[in-house]
Amino acid sequence: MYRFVHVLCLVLMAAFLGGCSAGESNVAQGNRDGILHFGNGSEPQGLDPHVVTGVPESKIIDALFEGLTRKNPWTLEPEPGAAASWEFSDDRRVITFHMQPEGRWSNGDPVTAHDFVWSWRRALDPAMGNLYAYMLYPVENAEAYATGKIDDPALVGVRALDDMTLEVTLNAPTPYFLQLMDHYSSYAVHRETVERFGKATDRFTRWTRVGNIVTNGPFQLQNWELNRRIVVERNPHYWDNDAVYLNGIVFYPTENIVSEERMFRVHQLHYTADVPLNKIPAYRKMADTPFVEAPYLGTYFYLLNTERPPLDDVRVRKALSLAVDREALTRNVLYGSNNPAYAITPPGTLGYQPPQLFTHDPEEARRLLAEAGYPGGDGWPGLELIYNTSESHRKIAVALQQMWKDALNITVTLSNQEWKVYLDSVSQMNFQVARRGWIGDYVDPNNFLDLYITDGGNNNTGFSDPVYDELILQRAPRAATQEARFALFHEAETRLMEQMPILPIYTYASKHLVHPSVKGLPPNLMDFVNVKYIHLEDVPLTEFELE
Amino acid sequence: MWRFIAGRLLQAIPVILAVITVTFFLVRVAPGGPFDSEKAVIPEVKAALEAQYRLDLPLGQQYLAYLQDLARGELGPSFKYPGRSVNELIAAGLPATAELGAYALLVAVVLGGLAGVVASLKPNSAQDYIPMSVAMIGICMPTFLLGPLLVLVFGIHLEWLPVAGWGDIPGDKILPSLTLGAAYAAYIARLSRAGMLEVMSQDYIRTARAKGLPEWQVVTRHALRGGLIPVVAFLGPAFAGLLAGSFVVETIFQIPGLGRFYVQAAFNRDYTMILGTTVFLSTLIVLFNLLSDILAAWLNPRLRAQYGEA
Amino acid sequence: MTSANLTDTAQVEQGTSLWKDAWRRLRKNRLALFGLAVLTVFIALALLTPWIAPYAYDAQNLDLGASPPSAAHWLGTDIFGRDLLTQILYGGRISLAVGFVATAVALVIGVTWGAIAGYVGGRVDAVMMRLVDILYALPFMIFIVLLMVVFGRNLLLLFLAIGAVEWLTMARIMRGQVQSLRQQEFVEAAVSLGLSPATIVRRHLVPNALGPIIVYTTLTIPSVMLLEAFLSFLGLGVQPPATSWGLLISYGAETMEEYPWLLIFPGAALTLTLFALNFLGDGLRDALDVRGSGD
Amino acid sequence: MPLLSVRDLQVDFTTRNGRITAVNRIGFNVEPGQITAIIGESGSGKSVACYSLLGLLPTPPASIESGSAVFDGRDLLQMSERELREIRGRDIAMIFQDPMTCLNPYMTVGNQLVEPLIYHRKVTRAQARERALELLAEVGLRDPQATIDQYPHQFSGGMRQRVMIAMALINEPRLLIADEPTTALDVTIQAQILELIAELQRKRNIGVIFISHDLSVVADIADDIVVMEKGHVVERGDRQAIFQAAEHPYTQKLLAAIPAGSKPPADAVREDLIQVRNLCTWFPQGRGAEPLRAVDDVSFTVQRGEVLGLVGESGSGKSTIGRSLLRLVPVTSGEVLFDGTDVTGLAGAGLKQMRRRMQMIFQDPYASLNPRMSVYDTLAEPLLLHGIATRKTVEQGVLQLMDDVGLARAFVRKYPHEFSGGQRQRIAIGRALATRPEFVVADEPVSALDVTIQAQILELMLELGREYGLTMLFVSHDLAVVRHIADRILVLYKGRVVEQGTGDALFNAPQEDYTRQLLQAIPGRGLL
Repeated sequence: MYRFVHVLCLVLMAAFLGGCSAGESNVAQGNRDGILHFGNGSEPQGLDPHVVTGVPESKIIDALFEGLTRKNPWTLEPEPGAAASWEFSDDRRVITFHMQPEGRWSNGDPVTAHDFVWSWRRALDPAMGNLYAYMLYPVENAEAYATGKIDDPALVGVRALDDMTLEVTLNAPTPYFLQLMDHYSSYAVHRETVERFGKATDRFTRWTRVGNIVTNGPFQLQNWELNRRIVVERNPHYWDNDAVYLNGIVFYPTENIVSEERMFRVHQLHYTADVPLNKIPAYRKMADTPFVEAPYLGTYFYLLNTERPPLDDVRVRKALSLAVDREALTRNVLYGSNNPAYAITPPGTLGYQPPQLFTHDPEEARRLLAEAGYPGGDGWPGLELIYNTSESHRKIAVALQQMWKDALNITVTLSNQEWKVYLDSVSQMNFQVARRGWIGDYVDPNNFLDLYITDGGNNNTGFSDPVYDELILQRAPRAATQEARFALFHEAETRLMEQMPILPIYTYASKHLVHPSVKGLPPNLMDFVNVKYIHLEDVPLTEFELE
Repeated sequence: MWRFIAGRLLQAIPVILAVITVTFFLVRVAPGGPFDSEKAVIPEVKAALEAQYRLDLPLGQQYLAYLQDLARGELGPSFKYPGRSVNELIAAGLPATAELGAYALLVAVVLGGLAGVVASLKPNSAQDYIPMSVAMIGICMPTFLLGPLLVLVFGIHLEWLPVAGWGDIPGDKILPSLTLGAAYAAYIARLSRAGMLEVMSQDYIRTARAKGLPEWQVVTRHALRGGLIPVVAFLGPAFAGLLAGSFVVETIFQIPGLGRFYVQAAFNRDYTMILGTTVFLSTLIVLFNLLSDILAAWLNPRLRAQYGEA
Repeated sequence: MTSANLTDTAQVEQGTSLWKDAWRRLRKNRLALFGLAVLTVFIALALLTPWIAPYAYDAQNLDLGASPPSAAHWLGTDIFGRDLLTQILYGGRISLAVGFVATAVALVIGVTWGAIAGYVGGRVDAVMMRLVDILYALPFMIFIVLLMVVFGRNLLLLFLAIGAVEWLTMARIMRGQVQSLRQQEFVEAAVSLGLSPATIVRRHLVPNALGPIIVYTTLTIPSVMLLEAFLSFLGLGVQPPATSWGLLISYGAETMEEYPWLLIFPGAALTLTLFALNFLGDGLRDALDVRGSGD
Repeated sequence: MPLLSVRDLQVDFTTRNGRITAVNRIGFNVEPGQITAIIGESGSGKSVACYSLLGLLPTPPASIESGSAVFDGRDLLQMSERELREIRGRDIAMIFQDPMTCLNPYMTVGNQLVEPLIYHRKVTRAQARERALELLAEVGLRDPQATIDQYPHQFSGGMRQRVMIAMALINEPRLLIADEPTTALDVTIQAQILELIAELQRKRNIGVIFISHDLSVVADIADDIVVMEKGHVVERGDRQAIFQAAEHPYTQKLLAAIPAGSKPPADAVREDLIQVRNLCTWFPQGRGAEPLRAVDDVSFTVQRGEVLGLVGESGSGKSTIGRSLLRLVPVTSGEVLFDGTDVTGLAGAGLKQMRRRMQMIFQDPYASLNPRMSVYDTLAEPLLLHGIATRKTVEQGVLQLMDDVGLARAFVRKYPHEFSGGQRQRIAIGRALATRPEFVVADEPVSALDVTIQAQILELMLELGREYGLTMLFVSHDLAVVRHIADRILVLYKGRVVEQGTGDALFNAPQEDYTRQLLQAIPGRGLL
């Protein structure tokens, strides 16, 4: 018996030792071969620019495809992409794009204006079911076509004057329109390829698979293993191929951020999609830390259902908001990784500064609550706060729950809901207070402020103010200058925060671990990665010591 | 024997059908649809999508249509991953999960069986208490805790083993298998200990001793077989459990397995995917229960005879 | 056989009732007593918590944050600066309640179901066990989400949900037991006395199947406690600031590197309970096994 | 000089109930080529004594306090485990009581058979197998070639015991210890096995220790007899001495216990209480297969107040008849008239009524009592169920029953495991009588008991039979026992009645061969 035991122990030990990773780490290998190992958060739904939504998808699609323009990762200013140059008409309603003379698809075909015309029509076609169709709404008749009011795609304001010239007509001057040109919903797809595998508007075809897909970006798809990795390699036909440093990128669906951080720590990743909150302090302490954080174009806030008591009373809404010590929250619960927010729009979007009408003021909060008829919390009917299941949402909710109790002596019950249930409750406005976050699709206050127009699809608060609607929908678009426009936005946002249908909490921050060997991957407001600028330096790998 | 197997398989059909039906309607009752997203969906778009997935048909028709597809082995297109069929997704996820499950089971049987047998040889001694105590911890140690702990020790501090991945770096399959196998190893340890104690008190063990066989031969030749039969009977449910429960381990170690798909599907209301995986898993459960029964019969001549005639 | 004969001669002539007898033997089993003691203490603590807890269970101190054990906070504090000892005490109330009540539910359903299926046998048995198979195969998460939505969220529901899941295995074990027991002559004797099946199951079968059931029960309670954590995480069950050991452990697991104490202490509480239960369970099984005392 | 000589051997046990001396300074010799029988009822320590010699007692709880056991010059008790192992199965072999449980159900008999040979003699598997085949043939297994690769469950009890014997003899030991080798077997088989052992012993001229509770079993084969009681040797001598001139009262008691003589013939013929007509009870053998015809077209009657004996070896269907009458197994066809009403048709209240009037006493007093119910509960249950006693009077009723079956009232709160086999059987009888039945089926009620106890129980049953005016169907494989208690006897063979008549009639003028076999098989007939 015992002999038996011994033998087995030996076998197991052997298995362990044999298993020990003697091999060279991903990062070392990558630095040598110019391959970037990229933590991408999760498995992409797919790679069809007109079908998918979501950040992980965008990272891969941005590597494979290229829109008319492509942002500079430092300035976020549009730089030539599929279009070499463009000019605006005097009324700034018509934009003419001149295509890259050397623009090529990965199979060698030229990239023409017709490709974009066809692709945009595809993107807008209702049958396509493209959730991001609205990104093209500034284009003339785009909305009408996407919502089936007209069914002649020719009426949509995008034409190819010739192979190399694309003319886009807008409903109204849209300052941020160029930014939309590197959002994947405005990308071009390769017509023959798409049609070889099915109808243009078919969601189920295999055209995006390895071997089938044809793209016009700096990289082309090499390998796609579900839930394991997606590998893209240099696209030799890319017009600006010489400017591209990387030979390839490996995207990992790192769902579990704890293990993602650990993979980074043992040099299995160059870049992580996120960083566990509680790891931040340790990384901050590190000399030349790999931890990179930057304000992110998004706001974390609570929706207040203005149609349900007690929140139908603006004083109660204000009281709740004033009672929240955002400084303490961000400092202690979020480890100072985010900035307090006092309005819906993140500060510094292209120079726009949102109003700050209030600060943490328990006194005032108590006064307002008393005014509203709940002095010292007497007669408080109770309030329920819903949030979708997640560690960080829970932490914030727990903290605020206590702040409200301390400051206002009112009880707020928490209820976390499974994702889809939560979405259902929110869209049905079946809640009193609901956690919410909004990430900008493009850098412009409008992207946040038009959420709260009356009956806006993402309003979800019952907030309705004709003046506000007019400011956002009528006057701002027609503003002569950016300053005038921002002034109108400021006025609108002030009205919004006076009504307080939402309770802003903090401004998002992008948080990544970036290996010292990675250059040209700067943090920016859009958390935008421009793969063209990334290069790797073969620095010696050092241990990341967390104490 | 064959008659017995066939009979069991026939019994399974109504079970699986029932599972399909209940699941089909359960998922439809659950709030939130597959297309709900954080940003409001344009009604026209939603309509178009629902049309593409036959969701515009009355529920009854959808059900029948699904059964028809199923009869053809078609599990339908996935909602979450447009352009991928559920068959494809399962095919993609199964290998890793099956392999993981197999290794975990191996770990469970070898470690658990060994611990149990060793413990049973000297009941109520240190040789009994120590392995059994470890087993108890194994039972109460949730995988979401054990996994990260092992990674911390062997992956980060000792740097012996990779912290994640599956088949990418040599040795990256060890920790997941251990993590998943631990709990089952603990159960098997208890089972085999009980079984061995039972057998060791049998008369025929005394006969074996009377023959003058040395103790280790008495154990290996005479006791082990009978003592491990309860373990064998447990293997079927265990493996099914491993498959269904592997998702935690898969997410911890970034393993491209079925479990992740299954759970994601539930969260995403990916109707076809939920149904597909459920059908698949319940079929597996049935099969493995059958398998372990057959194995048990094979080990036990008396049962073998029964099934033989039945 | 030999030792049986021996004890016959050595039998001390005293009437001992099943439970008295069991208790007499349990008292001799040091481990079992230890288990009993631990459980009693924990239950007592749980009952007295509101009076003995050093802090209010939701009292936060954001600026203190997570701090290691100290004089002020014996077991340290979590990231909200809440006293961990207090958390564990209050968590224990819920965990113990969930553990025992849910297991009790599972026990009642499972034992009844299994006993009936095993005793009646034949077609009834087949149908009942198929039903168990079906429930086994259903996607648990969807099931839970539905419960959560349909009934809203409350602890009672949590008990039921968990019980509804855990009874299946219980039923299988019971069925196996009964099937082997009903072969025995004393059951035949009961039949020939004209007892009704219900009575036979209640008086003759269930008591004799206790052993394995007790053992499995002791294993179920802790796993139920962890399941509760999972459900709470999904949104069914306890909501912050209320907590449970399961939740404390799962939170602690996420910060095991930074704040180990947040994992160690709740973990210890659960493990201790588990061992206590296990020792007590094995002890009870041996103590209740009247045959064991003879042969 | 003796082959084995045991001197003041003492073995103690530590149990939950304290320390007890199982074997108290006993001594005896075993001469080569002689059979030494050790006789005593269960608990007398006879088995313990022998196991202790080979170190087969689990220590703890057992501990050998003193003594010596010299086997060709060496003291077994001083040997190390290793040395003992060398002796076990080579020089000293054993046969155990229950062949059903003593063979490994998971190994073919062949593999079990050759083990000792291969281990001790280091021969090849092939050679060993050859030897095994010869031996199997010698112990009378038909067609060893075919059966050697079968599993124990495919053998009958008798055949298994033959395999056990072969296994014991395969290394040509010089001492064979046979522990109640025939107690679990039918008389007919028992006779054969005794025959076999005696023969092999003679042929090989080896020493044998034959352990039994029944003097009559060894009456024909033993050379020397050692009588043990409560751990002491109370008498020792050669067969003659013991059977002719036993001195110790306990030995005399053992002799007296051997069932002999027959019941005085019943007086005038009484009316039939039970009429069984063309009873068939078949058991399905799985799909397609022929059903097992356990009871095949049996007809007989039982008169009020008589004891009808039912004799046959196991598998003859005798127990099934009893169970069929009581509706414990489904009847295939035929009818059973109880006091005019057909039992086979009954259900619900009618059946419950009938159950009150017909009761059963089972063979195994260990299995037939619910281990978790005290005597009180066991006896009270039927009383309350059938409204024979009320909550108030039930205690009286129970105590009355205790008196009737001769159990001290003090025991009423105790549990089955606290009683000896005989006492348990008394409880079982009490439970059967509790419903005041008119008819009782006794299924081998004494075959699991020591002879001495057996005699007492038989007495008790006769007594109670008279007292309660019982009609009884007494099922047994032991003709002697049946003759002792029954008015008429039915001989059963393969599910059919082959002969019937009064005990004397059968004994003095058996008509059928099978009946003669049964008679031949009765052990120690010479004594009767």
